Amino acid sequence: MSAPGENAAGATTRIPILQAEGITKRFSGLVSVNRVSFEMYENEILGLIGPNGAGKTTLVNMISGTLKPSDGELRFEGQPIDALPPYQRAHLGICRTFQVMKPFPGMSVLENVTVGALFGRGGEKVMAKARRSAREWIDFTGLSHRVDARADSLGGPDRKRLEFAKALAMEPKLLLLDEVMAGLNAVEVEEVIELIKKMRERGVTILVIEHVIKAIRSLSDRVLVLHHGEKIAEGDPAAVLEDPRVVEAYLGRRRQ
Amino acid sequence: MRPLPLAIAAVVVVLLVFVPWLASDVMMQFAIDALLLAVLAQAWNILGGFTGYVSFGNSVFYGLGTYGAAIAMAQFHLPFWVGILLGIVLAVLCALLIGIPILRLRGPYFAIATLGLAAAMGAIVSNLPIAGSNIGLVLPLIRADTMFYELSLGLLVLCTLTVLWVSKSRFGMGLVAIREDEDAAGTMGINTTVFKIVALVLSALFTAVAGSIHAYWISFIDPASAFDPTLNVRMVIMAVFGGPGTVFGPLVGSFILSAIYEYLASSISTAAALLFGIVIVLAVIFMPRGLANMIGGVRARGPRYFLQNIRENRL
Amino acid sequence: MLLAQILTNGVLLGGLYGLMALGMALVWGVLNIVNLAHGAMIMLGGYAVYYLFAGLGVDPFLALPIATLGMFVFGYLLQRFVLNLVVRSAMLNTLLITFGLNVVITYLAQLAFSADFRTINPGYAGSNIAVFGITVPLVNFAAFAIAIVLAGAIWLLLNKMPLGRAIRATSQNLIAARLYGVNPRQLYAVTFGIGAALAGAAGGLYGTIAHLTPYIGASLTAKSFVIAIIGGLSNPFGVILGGIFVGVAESLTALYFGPTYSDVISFGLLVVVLIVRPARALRTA
Amino acid sequence: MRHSMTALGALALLAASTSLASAEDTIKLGASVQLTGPSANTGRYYRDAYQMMVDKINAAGGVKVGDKSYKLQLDILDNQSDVNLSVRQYVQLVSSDKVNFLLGPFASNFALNDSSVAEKYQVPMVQGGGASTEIYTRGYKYIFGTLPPADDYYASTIDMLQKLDPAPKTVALVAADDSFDVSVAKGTRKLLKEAGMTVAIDQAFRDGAGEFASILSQIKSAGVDAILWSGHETDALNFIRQMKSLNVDPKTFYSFTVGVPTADFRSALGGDANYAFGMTSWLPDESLKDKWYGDASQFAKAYSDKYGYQPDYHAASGAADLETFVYAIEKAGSLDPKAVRDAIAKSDFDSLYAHIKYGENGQIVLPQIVVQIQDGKLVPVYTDKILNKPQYPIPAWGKRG
Amino acid sequence: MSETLLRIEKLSAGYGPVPVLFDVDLTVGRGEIVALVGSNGAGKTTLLRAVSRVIKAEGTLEFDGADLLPLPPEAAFMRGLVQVPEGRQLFGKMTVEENLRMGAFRRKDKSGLNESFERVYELFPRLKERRRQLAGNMSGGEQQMCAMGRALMAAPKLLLIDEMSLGLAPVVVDQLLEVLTDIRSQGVTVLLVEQDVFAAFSVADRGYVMETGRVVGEGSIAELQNDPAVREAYLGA
Repeated sequence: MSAPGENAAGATTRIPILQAEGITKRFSGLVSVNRVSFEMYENEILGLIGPNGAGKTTLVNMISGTLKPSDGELRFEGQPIDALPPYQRAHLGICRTFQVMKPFPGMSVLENVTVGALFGRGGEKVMAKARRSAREWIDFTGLSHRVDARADSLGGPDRKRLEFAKALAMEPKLLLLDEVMAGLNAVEVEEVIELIKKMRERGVTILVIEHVIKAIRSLSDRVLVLHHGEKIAEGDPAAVLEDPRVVEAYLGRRRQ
Repeated sequence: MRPLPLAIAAVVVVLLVFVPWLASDVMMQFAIDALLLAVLAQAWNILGGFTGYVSFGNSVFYGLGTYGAAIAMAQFHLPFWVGILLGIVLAVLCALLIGIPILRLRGPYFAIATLGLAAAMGAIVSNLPIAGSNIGLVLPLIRADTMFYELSLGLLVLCTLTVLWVSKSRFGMGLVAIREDEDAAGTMGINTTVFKIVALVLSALFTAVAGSIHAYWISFIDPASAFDPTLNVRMVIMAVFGGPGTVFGPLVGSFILSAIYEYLASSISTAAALLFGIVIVLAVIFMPRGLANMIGGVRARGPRYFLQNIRENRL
Repeated sequence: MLLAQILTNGVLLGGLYGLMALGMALVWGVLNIVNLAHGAMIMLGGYAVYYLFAGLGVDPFLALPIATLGMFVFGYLLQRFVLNLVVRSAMLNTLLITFGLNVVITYLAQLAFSADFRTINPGYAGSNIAVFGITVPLVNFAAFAIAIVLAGAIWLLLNKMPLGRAIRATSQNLIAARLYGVNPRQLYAVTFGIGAALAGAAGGLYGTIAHLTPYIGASLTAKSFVIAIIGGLSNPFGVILGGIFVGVAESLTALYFGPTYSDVISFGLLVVVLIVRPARALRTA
Repeated sequence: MRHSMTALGALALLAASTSLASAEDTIKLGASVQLTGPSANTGRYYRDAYQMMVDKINAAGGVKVGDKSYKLQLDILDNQSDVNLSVRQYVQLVSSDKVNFLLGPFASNFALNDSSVAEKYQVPMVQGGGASTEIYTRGYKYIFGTLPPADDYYASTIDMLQKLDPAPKTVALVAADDSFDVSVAKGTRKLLKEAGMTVAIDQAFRDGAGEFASILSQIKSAGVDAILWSGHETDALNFIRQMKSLNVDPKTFYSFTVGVPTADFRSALGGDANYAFGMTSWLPDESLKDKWYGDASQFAKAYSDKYGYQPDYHAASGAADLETFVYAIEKAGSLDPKAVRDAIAKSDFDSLYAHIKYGENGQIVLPQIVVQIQDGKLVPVYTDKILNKPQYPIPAWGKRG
Repeated sequence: MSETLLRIEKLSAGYGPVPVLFDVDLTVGRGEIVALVGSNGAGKTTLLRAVSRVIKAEGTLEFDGADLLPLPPEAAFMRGLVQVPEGRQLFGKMTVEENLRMGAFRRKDKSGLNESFERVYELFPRLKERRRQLAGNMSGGEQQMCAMGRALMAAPKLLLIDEMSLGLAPVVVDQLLEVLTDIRSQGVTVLLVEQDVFAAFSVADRGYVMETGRVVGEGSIAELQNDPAVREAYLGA
């Protein structure tokens, strides 16, 4: 496992691991993401927030490669990645979870995570070794008691854990977490926050899309706010969340 | 697969090797036929069961295997093994050629396209003089049921071992991931295109060899029997009946269905097909996920398993 | 002149092909069931008209509506009590069950009707007229006209009547339709019934042109299937056009390459359509 | 796994149940024919003819081998029009049901497959359902057939045409693409060439497709004198219906290899069947004498009384297969397959079907009788001479009463 | 509070093994507009789906005195419970008029039907102009109007509206809010699920706040306007 960066938060002067420049996505005329530019730095946690329909998931889809941007450029560790299919991006270390949890429903927890170990950046070729490392990640995420359960029999919190374990088994450099806290209670949200922090300690750079703003506040080094597909704010979480434009984007205009 | 079932399987295979010295000739006929059908179901399983790509076009590979053997032996008087090789080459080439465009289609589109290919291929071959056009080809007659039996058994064992390997290997994990969610599989680092094509090629290969063996055994082939479209449906039914995506499901499924069909055909001849149709209808209603799933389900939930299946799938 | 005649043959035949495919396309588009027993239902329709004609002496074109109605009831019951049990299952399962039904229907038909071939052969069967030197067989023309009329009726039903709107709504968005009071069990049964009725009408017409045996179903299913895909599942006239397209393509193939190539062409077309434009091919109503 | 064991058990059970003890003073004859499935319509001729003959022969005291009399026993299985199943059933008949001799199925492709079983087990098979030349060119020793070679089907017709006035010059040859009809077409092409006729249109069609509009339009546009057609009965039916509806009239003549002699065909077509020429290797004629029924016409009467439909050459050919066995067994004086096989090869006797004498390859040589439907009745027209006056040239569709 | 029309007690629901709602209590009185607010993922849409019987649920669910739980969606609809679903769920390949007619699919009174048409066109003159257009080709605002019009055509007793303002320009939202008050004045009860708190509060009588599958606040609009729970549910502090 790669060593974590020497210092986590605060330092934003290092080389960006991910650069997005003027990323745009149009679906049959409608602009879903409009000329968004941002950078992510090694080992930071960036919160990506915005009301429903702001274009967050579309942006993540373009980074992971399941959607092609209509315009703009993406670079990962300095290399342009626009031409790469999703599986090659995974091999580079870009890894994502899905908003609607997408475990492989008919496979067991262990198998799900093993897929990550086999095909991710680690690309373990030997099944036994892949299984072993999968078990480690299952322990790490606290899912050991459900190792042999079918993924679609898991309840909410365990599903999230599985999603994390799968992602971690891929040994990602950049992890894109799409709404992993939806549907969890306060205690469970705390657990997930701890997990994400533990991951960062292992040197992973993390992009978090989240509606549970409490979590964003306590997790993120920086926050990026999308509204109607455009970037409306970026920076320190506390400051950004006080920004009247952000408040209005969330709560709406106060009416008489 | 734990060691005990594997040991049982090994013992069964060893016992099966000696069947020709015990069984009657009729049994042998039935056994060779059932073994070859099981190979077809098992080969279909590699693609259909593990990747979830439902092929209705495997009769194309079967037909090419059949004609590979027939053309080599009848037109060029080459030995049987050359025929098998020719069949394999034809089938694999065809799989590569059609796999690339067709495996881009998902779900029902893929199924439909393969169905179309199967129909077109029979018509193409029946217009080729080297394949004997419509008249068909006559292969040398040989009375060697023991050889055909052992060959078929060997092929089935090989095919099943391949499936066993697939079920335990990195490759197989990739295939199953594709079946469960192809997009997620892609983002998890699986080169889905290559995996699907390899699965198709493997499936084509075993199917073709089964075709070659059948051709030599039956000694006369024509396009109608080599590219029989109902064969596709039979493979699918057998694999699905037993449990697609499992190692032994397709085997058990095809043996049971072969036995039922044979029993019906020999005892209540005329209504056999009718009863067979009813069996299929009932199976789809009560055990839509195949025997393997049903056994587990009934063990866990008893007869409620069937009701639950209906509740899940009815409107 | 030969070409004009061949094109006419293709168009007339294609209209009937289109009618055969119409019921399949409707059921496929709305219920997402590819009905492999569709050809068997065409066969049943043919026999219904045959027995009304040969047994009771009813003129085939008068017998047609009776057979069509009978097939509607048959289809309705089949969906209501059998297919509704599996309609949410994987597509593979609905394929298998209709395949099983196809076997059952075919063999019951053999028991009931025997394997003898039948033709519906009224006195005027072979009559024809010459138009600008082109021979137009009257029965074929009538079949073609009825196909167009029925396609028009289906179009009217789907676009101008509450029931048809509900059918389209259900095919576009099942949940939204249920939220607005559509009872899917009933609606699916009615839709399948209409599909069966169309198959019945096509079968009656087919029997006046070709022959009937219990076994004609399989090839008619295949043909309907190809046409449904080429014509699309959305517009009844699209399906008829698809039928005409296939009819003409087959006639021209027969003229230029020989009739043995017609399957290569129609199934080849199918694969090409799928690979080039899969989305368009299966767009629903 | 446990379940595959159960399956195996079921199989074993199955094998046991199929072997029946055979009685000692019977000769068992076995056949697997199409009783269900697409070929059932013709398959029944064979079952019915076999059964009729067996009953008649047993009633007359059975078969004498040396001093002993044997009764015949008939084992018929339904192959459901499935070739693979039919092969399996023949193996069952030979190996576990222990039949002494084999009778054939219907159709060339079945005969091609099933005769391999006879050859492998060296049990003589006499079959009256497959005429394709391929059956007899493989050098098999144990297969004999009572349908004349496909190549020669049109020989007598072409012979007749040359004697008619006006003799047709240009011909459209239309044949299905299955093995039997391809053989017919091949032979007919050669015959036509020898007769100096031109093949203006030479088309194959997909067996069972039933769609002839394109071919017919081409024929019409080419304006040929005669149409020689070969295929299966249902296609023949469709061809005539479409001829009429597309107003296609060859100048003088059209003829079909199948259909015309059968009652079904005539009743399905009604008046449209008139004038159609066809051929048959057999007619229920009093001149065909045999020792069981007396003559063919009495056979035909007994047959239609019993089964409710008219026998055609399929039935007669099937009956002749049985007569062959009885003749050969009595001649050989033994039930030994080899001895009986040799006796069959030397057959020389009159049956209700024809004079039976097999060629070197095992196939009978028999001229086709040209027939025509005249006023709804089947009329023999020509063998090597005119038997009845043909209605010739065939009037155009528009000019019929 | 007026007579209770919809009564929800201890309602739990979810998707397969994933629970989303936990013991939700909520009532809607006849003639009220009730707002249900909360951030994305709080479970508001799931609640509506449970109420309109699209997904399974446990607990108490009564509408107009009758138990809804054993009913399928189409039967709930027949009792006058009409939903404008999230994302509008229009029949995209049908025209506006056809969509409206689908709303009245189960109505038998021909005369009332014409009246309803007139009323919908009066409320949304835009729809009248576009009645021959395919619903799928219209702008978001027009689609929302069409969805609401379709629901009104069903002559609802209770209208469930899910995320009415989602993705719409503020002007359009204001327009729709006006229509809501209009509808209420004609005796229709409304349960309005909204992310846009202030939009919802501007028309509602009472409100509920949801967070992570639970109701965390309720009261009159005046009370909720200054309740910190609202802001916390959205912005975490």
